[in-house]
Amino acid sequence: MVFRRFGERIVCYARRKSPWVLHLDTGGCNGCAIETFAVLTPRYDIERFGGLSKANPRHSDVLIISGAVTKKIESRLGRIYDQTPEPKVVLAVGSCAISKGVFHDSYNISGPLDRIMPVDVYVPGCPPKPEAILQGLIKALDVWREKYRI
Amino acid sequence: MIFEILIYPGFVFLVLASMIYYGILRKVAARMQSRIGPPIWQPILDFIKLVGKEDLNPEQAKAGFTFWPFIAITSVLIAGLLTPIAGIVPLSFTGDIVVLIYFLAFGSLAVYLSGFSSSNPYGVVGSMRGLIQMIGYEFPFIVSILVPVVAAGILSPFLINTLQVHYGWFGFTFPFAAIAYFVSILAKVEVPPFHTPGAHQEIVSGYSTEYTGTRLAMIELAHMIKLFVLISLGIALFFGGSADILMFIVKSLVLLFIITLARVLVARFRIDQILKFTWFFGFVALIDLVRVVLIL
Amino acid sequence: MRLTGEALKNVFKRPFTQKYPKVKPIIPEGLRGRVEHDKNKCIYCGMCDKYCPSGAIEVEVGRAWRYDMGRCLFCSQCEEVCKYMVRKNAITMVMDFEHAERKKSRLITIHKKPKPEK
Amino acid sequence: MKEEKKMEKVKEERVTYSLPIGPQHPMYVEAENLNVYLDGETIVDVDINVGYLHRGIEELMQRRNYLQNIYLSERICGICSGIHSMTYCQCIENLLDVNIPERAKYIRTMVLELERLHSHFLFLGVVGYEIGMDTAFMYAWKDREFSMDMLEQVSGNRVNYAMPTVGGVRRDVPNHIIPSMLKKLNHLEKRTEYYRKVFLRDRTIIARTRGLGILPKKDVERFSIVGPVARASGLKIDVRRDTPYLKYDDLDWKVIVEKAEDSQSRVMVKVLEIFQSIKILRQCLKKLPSLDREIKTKVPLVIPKAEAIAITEAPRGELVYYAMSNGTDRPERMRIRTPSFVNIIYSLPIILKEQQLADLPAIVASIDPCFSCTDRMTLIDTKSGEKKTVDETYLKKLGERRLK
Ligand code: SF4
Ligand code: SF4
Ligand code: SF4
Ligand code: SF4
Ligand code: SF4
Ligand code: SF4
Ligand code: SF4
Ligand code: SF4
Repeated sequence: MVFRRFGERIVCYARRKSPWVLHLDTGGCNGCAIETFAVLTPRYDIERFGGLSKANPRHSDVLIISGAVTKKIESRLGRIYDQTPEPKVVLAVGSCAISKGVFHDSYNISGPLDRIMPVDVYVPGCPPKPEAILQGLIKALDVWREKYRI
Repeated sequence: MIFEILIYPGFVFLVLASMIYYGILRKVAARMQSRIGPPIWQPILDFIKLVGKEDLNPEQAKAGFTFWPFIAITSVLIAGLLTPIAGIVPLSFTGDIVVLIYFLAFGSLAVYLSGFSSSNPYGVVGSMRGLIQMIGYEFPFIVSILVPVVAAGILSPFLINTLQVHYGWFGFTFPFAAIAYFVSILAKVEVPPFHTPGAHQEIVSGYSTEYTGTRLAMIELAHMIKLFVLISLGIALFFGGSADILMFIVKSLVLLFIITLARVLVARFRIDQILKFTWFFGFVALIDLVRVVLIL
Repeated sequence: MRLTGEALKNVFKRPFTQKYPKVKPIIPEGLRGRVEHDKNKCIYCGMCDKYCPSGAIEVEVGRAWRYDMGRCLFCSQCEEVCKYMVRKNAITMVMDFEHAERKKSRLITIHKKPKPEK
Repeated sequence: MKEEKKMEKVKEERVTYSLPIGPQHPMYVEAENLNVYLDGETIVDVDINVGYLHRGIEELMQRRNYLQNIYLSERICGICSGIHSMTYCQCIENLLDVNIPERAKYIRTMVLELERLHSHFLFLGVVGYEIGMDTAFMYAWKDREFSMDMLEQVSGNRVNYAMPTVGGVRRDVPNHIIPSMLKKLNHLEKRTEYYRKVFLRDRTIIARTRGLGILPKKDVERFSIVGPVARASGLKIDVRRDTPYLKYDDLDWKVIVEKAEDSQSRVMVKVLEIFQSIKILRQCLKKLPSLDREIKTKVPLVIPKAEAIAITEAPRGELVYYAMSNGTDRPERMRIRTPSFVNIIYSLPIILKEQQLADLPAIVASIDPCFSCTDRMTLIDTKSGEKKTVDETYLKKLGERRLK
């Protein structure tokens, strides 16, 4: 029992120290996509938190989703969510993903993101600065601690 | 004996050391790219995390999807037991260098078979590329290993190691073979320019595309152990051998640094370019082999 | 292999990375961070609502002002409108950027028109 | 026709399997779908399936007023957002027939060139990334941060600058930031020289770019491909020189043309254009302090019935905005023709044919695909090539009248 708890703690710690991210743009302006990409680069360097960009839903733990969800990509998005193994967190980056942003009255948008999948952290901004995305990520990792610690 | 096989320099040591080495590689690579990079124990954290994750079974997966990763890790671990690390080999018998070559090759093969068994198009393409690449690198690998073996006239890497410690570096006597061996290390552990089977930008994650959780952890770990084993084998066969831990650490870190440089500095080869490149080095190594045979 | 020199130099140089959560980045002057609304200066005329490109601001004319940061584009059009068209200066852009929240509702600000003091 | 049928049949026989790339794929950040038909590792054909990012922007524009549309047009795309909003504003100014202050012109030119800088550095990084050389990606994006810093300094945001407004610009560039910007430009120039050498000489990069993805000049002309992609095939077109807007005819710079028609020349065009951008920026910054402080002319927000067009050179080629007003504060019709659409739809099948799958990312990256603005127009009938040319000359005539 004690060992089990201890083991769980270690796994939980490791999880928070090794977030592999998947980023997907679901029909925004690309601005958030670029800023999320910038998070990988030397100035922001997500790898110092152990993060890696995996681009493969089966390998990732954190889904960073930007863009107002278009009708065409909606079903794909659901599939990507299902393909990601538990435990996972979802970050909605940018006002498009949070509430459809400028595209709120468009005919081809079926978002916002939280209609399609549960979202854990909202990062407003259009686009948010890379620092803000990092802050969102750090917050999301704290979500983990609460959600999966027994 | 049990202690040697399980703890030092056996399984546990192998696993931890290879993870740390891989972590150092990642850290140094990050520094070369002007980033801070992960802590050097990052692969351990990754491994624990992956083990604690959900295992997804794709519908289209074929038989073997579950066990190939474990076979891969087992065979590279056994290969590790046959390799002299800092002058100690937990398992040693005559003829073990041949067995070692087979186990290393089988470790790679099992990884590629796991890609085939996942039936994912990316996985299949990745594995196919892996197999083609294998045709490329096994040739220089085997030829270059044969050079010190024939020169010393013994099959045990442990004895070659000791021989080198006393009589000087085989790397100096047979520079071509040493270079070919180094190139085949790069190809075997899929460090750039040979990271074609897992080419991120073309085929997502190659053979490991469908893998999650523990099985993915096994594939990644097999990869790291392979790197460590090949470095130690290289030291034992070419780079002066290692009688004590300090010498081993220094030599292996220098080798690791050069591998990191390759990882950072070059672009990916196409599969046909890989074949040309590796076979070129295979023939380069043959020069040394011919020399050895003629001299003897 | 042309990058060799640069890579080797970088190993011994300080990394370019900002240590973000510990060290806050230098923010250039005039960064458009977030809309701040002064409920006493505002006359609840609804001009900012009319010109907001994304509908992040909704004004119940004469009664209440509602701002949804999750929809805002941080374009400062509302600031401009309030400043130059209405001449009230009730909206300013604040220079902070760390807005990540766990609950969507926390991104919304609602200001009711204060009761006139007698 | 018979020939085509035969081709079709040959193709069918050769294709051993098809590989879907996207909509979620590491090759590009945007969601897009390429269906690649392969014979072993050789590409036989590609199908491009766009539309994942379609947001109906032109329709949305008809429902918003002219000021709101600035920010909407900016969000057609986050990479060259500046050029979109500037062209939009220019188009509306043409509708109104107003002239903007000199200082505003300089500031707009400056922001556009800064954007070209950041966009080209981004491109260099992406090419490095696609050929499997992460370090080149890291270095290019590290230096890109300097241009992002400048943009942030000037406009207050890193992406989506919200700089122009109808009748001028919204923010002034204060004199005290000019020295620090010049310093950053010097640094960038040094770095660009370095990248020029790297992309020209590095053996592994050459192996993956030189002689690959050939786009012949005659195909460029036939499909009216624009921008750096066309210039890399030896066609000397640049809207900045052909129909100058803003201050481009007063400034000293030149059009970069490369003749090799392959991936590497497309990269080199962009590298050399960075030098030109830096040159233009220096001239702007030098000129700026001596100009009048006025940055905006007053414009009415209700626009009488008219039609207008604006043509500009986006980092990736010619961008056309067409607007029609109807006497209210909303446009009756907006139409946008973006560079990436032609560049992607027409050139991808040509340059990918008979190449290796392993070269696909590098080749695709070399035409700098970005789908945000492409997807806005997936409903257009692409077959009516003839009609389009007619349209264009007509529009050009209209535009020249307006631009004069
Ligand atoms: S939130 Fe803004 S920057 Fe991000 S994708 Fe949407 S429109 Fe673009
Ligand atoms: S325009 Fe200014 S005064 Fe009018 S409602 Fe908006 S904030 Fe208040
Ligand atoms: S900053 Fe722009 S989007 Fe945000 S509330 Fe103001 S006008 Fe609306
Ligand atoms: S005077 Fe100004 S604030 Fe008042 S209603 Fe007219 S436009 Fe609005
Ligand atoms: S491109 Fe045409 S169909 Fe598509 S949104 Fe615009 S107006 Fe509508
Ligand atoms: S050409 Fe590319 S970068 Fe420019 S607006 Fe279009 S999608 Fe964006
Ligand atoms: S072409 Fe017609 S059917 Fe198709 S999307 Fe447009 S309006 Fe709908
Ligand atoms: S060219 Fe023809 S089909 Fe295309 S937008 Fe114009 S009128 Fe419509």
